[in-house]
Amino acid sequence: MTETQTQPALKAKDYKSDIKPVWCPGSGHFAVLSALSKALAHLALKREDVAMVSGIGCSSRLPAYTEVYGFHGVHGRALAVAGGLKAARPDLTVIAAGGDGDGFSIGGNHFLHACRRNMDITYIVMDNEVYGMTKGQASPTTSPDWSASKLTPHGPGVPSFNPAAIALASGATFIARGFSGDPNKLTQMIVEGIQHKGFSFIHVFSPCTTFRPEQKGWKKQVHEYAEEVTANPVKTAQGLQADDGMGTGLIYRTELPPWQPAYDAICEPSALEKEFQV
Amino acid sequence: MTETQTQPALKAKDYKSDIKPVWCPGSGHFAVLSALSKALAHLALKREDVAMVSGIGCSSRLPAYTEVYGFHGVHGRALAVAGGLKAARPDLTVIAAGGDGDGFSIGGNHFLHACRRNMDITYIVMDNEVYGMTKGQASPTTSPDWSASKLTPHGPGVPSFNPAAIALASGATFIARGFSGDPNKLTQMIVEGIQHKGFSFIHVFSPCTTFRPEQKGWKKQVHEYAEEVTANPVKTAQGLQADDGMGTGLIYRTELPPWQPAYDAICEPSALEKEFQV
Amino acid sequence: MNKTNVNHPDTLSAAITGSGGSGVVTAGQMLLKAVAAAGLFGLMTRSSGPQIRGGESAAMLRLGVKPVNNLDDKFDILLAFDWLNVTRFVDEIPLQPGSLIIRDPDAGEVPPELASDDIQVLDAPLKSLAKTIDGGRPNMIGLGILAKLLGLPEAALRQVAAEHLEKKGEKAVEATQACISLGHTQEWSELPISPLEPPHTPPVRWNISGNEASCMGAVRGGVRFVAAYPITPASEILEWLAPNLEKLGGSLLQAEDELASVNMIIGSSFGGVPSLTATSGPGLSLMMEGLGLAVTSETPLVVSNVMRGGPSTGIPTKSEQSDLNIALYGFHGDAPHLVLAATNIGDCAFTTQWAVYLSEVLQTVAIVLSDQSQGQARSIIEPPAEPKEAYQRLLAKSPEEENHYQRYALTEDCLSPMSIPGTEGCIYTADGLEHNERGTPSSMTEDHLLQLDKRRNKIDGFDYGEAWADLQGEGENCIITWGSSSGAAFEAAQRLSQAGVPTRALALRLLAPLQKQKQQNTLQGVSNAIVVEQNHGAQLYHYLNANQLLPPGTRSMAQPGPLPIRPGDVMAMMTQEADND
Amino acid sequence: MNKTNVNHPDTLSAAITGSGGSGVVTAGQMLLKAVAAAGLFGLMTRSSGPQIRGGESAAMLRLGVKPVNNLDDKFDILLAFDWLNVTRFVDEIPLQPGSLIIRDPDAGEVPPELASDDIQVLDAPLKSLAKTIDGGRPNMIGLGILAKLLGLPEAALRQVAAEHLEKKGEKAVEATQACISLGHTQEWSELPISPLEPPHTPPVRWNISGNEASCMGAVRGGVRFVAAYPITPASEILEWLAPNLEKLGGSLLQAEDELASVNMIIGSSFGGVPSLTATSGPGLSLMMEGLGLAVTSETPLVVSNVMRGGPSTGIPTKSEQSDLNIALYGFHGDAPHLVLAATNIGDCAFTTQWAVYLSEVLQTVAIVLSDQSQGQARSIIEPPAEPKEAYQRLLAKSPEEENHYQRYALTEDCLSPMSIPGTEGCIYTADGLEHNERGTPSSMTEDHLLQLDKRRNKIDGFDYGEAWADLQGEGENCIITWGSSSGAAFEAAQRLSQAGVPTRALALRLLAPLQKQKQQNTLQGVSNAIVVEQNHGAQLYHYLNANQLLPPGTRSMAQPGPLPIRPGDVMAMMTQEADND
Ligand SMILES: Cc1ncc(C[n+]2csc(CCOP(=O)(O)OP(=O)(O)O)c2C)c(N)n1
Ligand SMILES: Cc1ncc(C[n+]2csc(CCOP(=O)(O)OP(=O)(O)O)c2C)c(N)n1
Ligand code: SF4
Ligand code: SF4
Ligand SMILES: [Mg+2]
Ligand SMILES: [Mg+2]
Repeated sequence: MTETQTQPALKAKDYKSDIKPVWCPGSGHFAVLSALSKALAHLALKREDVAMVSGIGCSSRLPAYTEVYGFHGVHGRALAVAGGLKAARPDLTVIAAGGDGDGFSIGGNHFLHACRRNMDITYIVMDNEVYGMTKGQASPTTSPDWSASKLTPHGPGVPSFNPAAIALASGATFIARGFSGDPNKLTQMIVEGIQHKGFSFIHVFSPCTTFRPEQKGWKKQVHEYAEEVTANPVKTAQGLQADDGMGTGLIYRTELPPWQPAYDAICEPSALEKEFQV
Repeated sequence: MTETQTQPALKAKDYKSDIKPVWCPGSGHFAVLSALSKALAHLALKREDVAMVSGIGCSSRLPAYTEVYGFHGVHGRALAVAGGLKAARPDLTVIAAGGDGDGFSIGGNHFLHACRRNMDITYIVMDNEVYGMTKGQASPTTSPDWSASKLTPHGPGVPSFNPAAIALASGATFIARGFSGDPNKLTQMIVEGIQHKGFSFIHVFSPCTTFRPEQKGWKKQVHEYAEEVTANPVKTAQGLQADDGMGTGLIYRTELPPWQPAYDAICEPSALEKEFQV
Repeated sequence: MNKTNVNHPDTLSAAITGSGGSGVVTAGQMLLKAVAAAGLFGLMTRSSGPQIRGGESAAMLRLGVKPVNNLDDKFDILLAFDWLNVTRFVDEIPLQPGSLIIRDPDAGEVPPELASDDIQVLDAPLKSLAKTIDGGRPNMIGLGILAKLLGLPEAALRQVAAEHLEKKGEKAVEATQACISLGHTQEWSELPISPLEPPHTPPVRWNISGNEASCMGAVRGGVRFVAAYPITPASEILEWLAPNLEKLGGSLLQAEDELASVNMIIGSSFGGVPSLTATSGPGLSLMMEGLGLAVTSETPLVVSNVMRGGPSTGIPTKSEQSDLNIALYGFHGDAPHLVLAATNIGDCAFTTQWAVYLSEVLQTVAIVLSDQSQGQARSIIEPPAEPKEAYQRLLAKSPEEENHYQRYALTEDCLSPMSIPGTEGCIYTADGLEHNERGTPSSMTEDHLLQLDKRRNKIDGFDYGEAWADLQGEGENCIITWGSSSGAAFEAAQRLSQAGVPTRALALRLLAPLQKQKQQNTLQGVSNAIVVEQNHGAQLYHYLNANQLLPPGTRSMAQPGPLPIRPGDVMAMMTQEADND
Repeated sequence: MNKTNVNHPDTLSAAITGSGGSGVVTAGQMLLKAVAAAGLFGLMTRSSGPQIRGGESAAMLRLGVKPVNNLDDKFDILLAFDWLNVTRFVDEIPLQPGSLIIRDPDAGEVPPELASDDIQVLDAPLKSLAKTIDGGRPNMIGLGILAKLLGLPEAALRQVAAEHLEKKGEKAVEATQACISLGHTQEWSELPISPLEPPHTPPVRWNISGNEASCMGAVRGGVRFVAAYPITPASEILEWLAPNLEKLGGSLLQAEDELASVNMIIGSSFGGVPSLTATSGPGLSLMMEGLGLAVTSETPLVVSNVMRGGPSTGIPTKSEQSDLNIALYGFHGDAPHLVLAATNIGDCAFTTQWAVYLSEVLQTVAIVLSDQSQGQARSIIEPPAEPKEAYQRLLAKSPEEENHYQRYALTEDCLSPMSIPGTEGCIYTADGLEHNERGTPSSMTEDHLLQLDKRRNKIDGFDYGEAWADLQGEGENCIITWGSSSGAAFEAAQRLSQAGVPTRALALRLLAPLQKQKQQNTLQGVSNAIVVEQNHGAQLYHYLNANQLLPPGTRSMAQPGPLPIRPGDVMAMMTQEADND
């Protein structure tokens, strides 16, 4: 988070826009929107100093539903847009958001490099282990034997992608896991993520009631992340291995200088012409 | 490796083509070519049953210099071409090769997903911590303070990419690190990589004498990988952390079923028309 | 009372609307199946609101005694389950004097956007009738009513209900059949509709969507490997192919993105397996670099691009013909290749199959353009034809003696035998760098020119036979068009000719390379021409102008999506005074 | 003896060749600097073999008393350090009767491809002369000889040596100066060269490459953020900008790929900072999806695309003008935007600066096409001009009262004030989905049409003033061209006019949107026209035809790279009988 001016009078609902979400009733994404607006209210950020950037997917519709600046880009490129925005405008609080398909499939390369680059951006992935928007295909986090999509009639057959482990190996400095069914905890997590100086990755289980109705069972499966939270990547890797993948809470946090170009102008373009003059 | 027929009479030089490499004198890539041709000879693979696939870069020129089938594609997509080829032609021994820029920068997403997908492909990355072909810019493996490129005059400023750690987190089943300055060991490593059933990742230090002349010093820095080689990803992650990043040798190996579609035809297209008939 | 369909006594148009959960789509699908069972032809398209799932929706049908390739200008009947958000569909369901609205009086008044003096409103108490049946549903009552009005026999409906609801058990089937019968037995005073007369011995027909037809074409053409990334409105192609390719000994790989999918099929095709990917605009954009590699390395492959509203993410669920430019010109460098478009739903099969053959024999990229309105619409059609000739890839054989295989050898027809890995003695490296005949990278002017010529001439010099376009009618007036606009163009030409304005219509199937001589011959004697297409930039019009293939004074009718181009609009444009400045 | 340059007494052409390590490029660069020091103008291009580093290379120079924008038909002098692999350059260094070859007799005979009776060979024992000087190098002896032949004063050469070798220490400077002097003092009998007369008071000049000029244009135009991925031949743009943007308070980010770079500058521009990326064909292909997003979300940005040989990876180190198609048409959907091309090296500055202004004021994408032959060539030029008007982005201001900000409001000129994050009361979400005025996604036909019209009309309706093209000469003959072919076209027109064939030449700077009325006016009275461009597909020719902007019978001269288009070839094409079938 950038130390911008804050503005105390706003409530959570002031951070929600008046646009009606296209989401299905019961979609986990509603709770993420709520948690996010509460987090912004808690931080008392000036709405015009916050920018929400996303790609394409049900989850990626989030920006328009918040009352902050938004950019709804193309599929898989949220982190690139967010990175350029933050590089050029370090004064803004930049939040990127999207789905598991957007972030881990088509957007995988930017995820890797955003973790490494450690810019001061918060990235919220609403993981429903499916491509909701395109009506239910397997995503990288889908389990190998999920065979409900006609596209992968025997299931994707590939071990599912472990977002926290990849983020860790790529150099993210803040990793947390949340659940849309526990919005208060999620709010707190988003607050901490935004406050963290550097790249904060918040992986949220956010059920797709339409194409993964069985995810209603997640309520019973998630639990407090029980492993030690350290700034030591090897210990954390060990913890992640011990956890069943459903533990929620802060997983990893370390302090590293965020990458941020910010130079003071020392001359005008005309001064650069000298180099060329014969 | 696929159990294809072998052909005993060929020598290493028979696996080299008569095309003269465009490489600079002293480029580490020459030794990789040598080691590869020795490995192929050692395995006595029929030349026509092997395919080398690459992207773009000095290193990616490799296929034309070998006397096996080759595909010199576009920048960053070697693993995609290789994956499609192997999926359609499981009988072939498919090897992908390229540079650190090709594989970890523009090709990062395919690297992630190829590791996960665990197809029976061997991937050799000739890492010189630089974009050789485009005359010397920083790559993801370049150290943060390398400031010799005008594009990053203060150095890239981002912690360098750890290929073995990412491969491990993404699910690769065979990870080794080699050095072009030790071609015998490298040959052996390539042999084992090709023999491994599943995705084998061989990360080779291959100096760029032109744009990173200081890499001549690598000879003194590489050493035997001293950590335990297990099939346990957490132990290996620990080992990788303890190693200074210059240890060469096998790092990780585990057995998981490779992803490989291979179905027997049970009907002709005309049989599928029934579904539509009124 | 005037019958609304007297001008087209062979067809009837009906729409069904309702809010989320009201069962619009089920009713539409069953109606179409009943149309098929009754021995008729038909077409059904769908539309829905912005909700991901469960919002308002509309089903639009046109039935006919002969094949139906496009929607009509107006609808004869609108069956509305309720009026929630119905205004969203007002543009899509134009009514006309004499059209009939069937409404449930319990759902309230017809909204002012639809009501008019000329429109007859019939009250049908769907909800209360449904309540009379255990497990009854209003939409099935409506279905029965509609069937009756359209002249579909009750038996056909009952049969469809039995099939459609088989999985839901006997009780559900019975309740549905009871609803249908109840609707069907409603009696009406004289109605503004002449029911259709099904033929005595109905011809063989298929019930298929354009996307499914594209799949049939692909597998008939020999495609056995597909790598792809889901995208609306192309995903159904992948969903059909994944299980069915397996049965043919092939496979489908869901890739991590479109960069991967296109490069994967380059790999598989290099391996000798005819390969395809399916996508839509945003995915096609991402594939262009890979497609250029396929062109340059002479690796055959087919891209089935199902167009949606553009630019950018645009309107994913709606149709438009606005990807012609990128398909023709979206490569860096000079990259000749094939572009084809299906002229109707069934033709998706023929055109895709032909594209596979052509890409294989010419060792290049074929982009097949379809669109949402073809791909996701369902139609009762005659079984699609197959191309006359089944071309194949020219393969290199192991040489008798030691000699250097030249992958890009210069030959008379500019086609060089392609060696498949596994072939002894023909080892080579394919390359996207400019190369000499052997494939070795070369930056020499001469090699570049020779290979540029080769890649162009192999395509330009090929004899594509008669399938390059569909021509109907004759006369000095001409409608030139392509893809999903073809149906409306053909109908307009026919209606104009009947009305004494002799008009021919030409729908291009092979968009690149243009068959200049053939097109010029076809257009001989034309004095008044228009180019009809569903986009904003008049992309076909400019393309044909670029190649000087339009009669002087040809006018452009470019209408962006998502509303379909209707025959009446084309007729109006055709007969409008040519403006001559 | 005939002087070879009597026909163009104002210019002289010289080439230097040699194998790796012989110092060709150093000699060429120093010669160009000496040309500048002597008060002349000049141009230098380079060529090299396939080796990544250290292979054979050639430096090709043309000097003039006035600005020189292109190479000549033939070379007056070839200085060869040795003959290894020289045949690779034979096409690039055409000689003519009377041309002079300077060779070292120790390096062997002139190869047959170059030798001819008409060509005079001068022996200069470069190696043995170099040996007479401690630390002496043959290339510097050659440089001295060349300078003498070209009429460049020894003092200029010595000064350049002092500057160029400053870092290598005094001894190196002295040895080099000694070599140059030794070369310069060689005496020759009458030579087939008339040395150039430098002007008495030379005008202010710059020594700059096209890529550097593009950079100056970018920063003059206000660009303060760049994200990019290295690619030949665009990397020098990034290498210059990275350190220099910092000085201006801006920055450059090296991205992981081109998908990232284009989306990053969308982000920065959304943040209010004028932004640019630079790339070449393969990178441009990857950016197209992102560029479509910028067009649709109305986010201004500039892409500097330095073209190389295509298609696919093509010929990365060589020049071609074959990315016009993708720049114009490479978007899915209808996506109007700006395409510009610089007409010479210095114009890279003007055109890029203008592109920044235009993209900002029109809130859209501007693609600036340059190419390897402009980008990597170095030239002594007059300081580049700046556009007359410095347009800026129209910004939204915080409203006095609560009211809903409409990002995509429909206005008379179709431009809507853009709100920059940080602006209170003007919060909005930019979208690549089709949207209504507020920016909310919409799939309604009306919103789509309104926004399609808006995005097209804002660009079409803008007054671009006079900079849309460069016109030289008059007459009924006309050469129409663009980009790096402009120099040869202008010279051809001038030479033709002098020879009694009145010819004008028109080089388009603004390629999209076409300035139809202006172009028609400019072409009035033309009866014989050709379109000249360096590609295989006649891309400009087809584009102008598509828009019916060519006089009847206009012929195409489309010659792919990498050999440059030379004035003589254009003249020949212009005067060739128009073939009328
Ligand atoms: C380049 C491109 N490819 C494919 C698509 C189609 N598409 C839209 S959203 C989506 C996946 C969305 O899944 P996810 O990110 O998990 O979001 P969810 O809908 O599940 O919230 C896909 C494949 C697209 N819009 N653009
Ligand atoms: C799409 C695209 N972007 C950029 C380039 C330019 N390019 C060619 S090779 C290369 C980097 C090569 O580096 P690496 O893979 O490390 O190979 P090396 O030359 O060091 O062996 C780049 C950026 C390209 N050819 N295509
Ligand atoms: S489809 Fe799934 S992810 Fe999308 S809105 Fe509905 S429930 Fe949520
Ligand atoms: S530039 Fe570097 S990587 Fe490339 S061939 Fe030369 S030494 Fe090898
Ligand atoms: Mg999802
Ligand atoms: Mg490298």
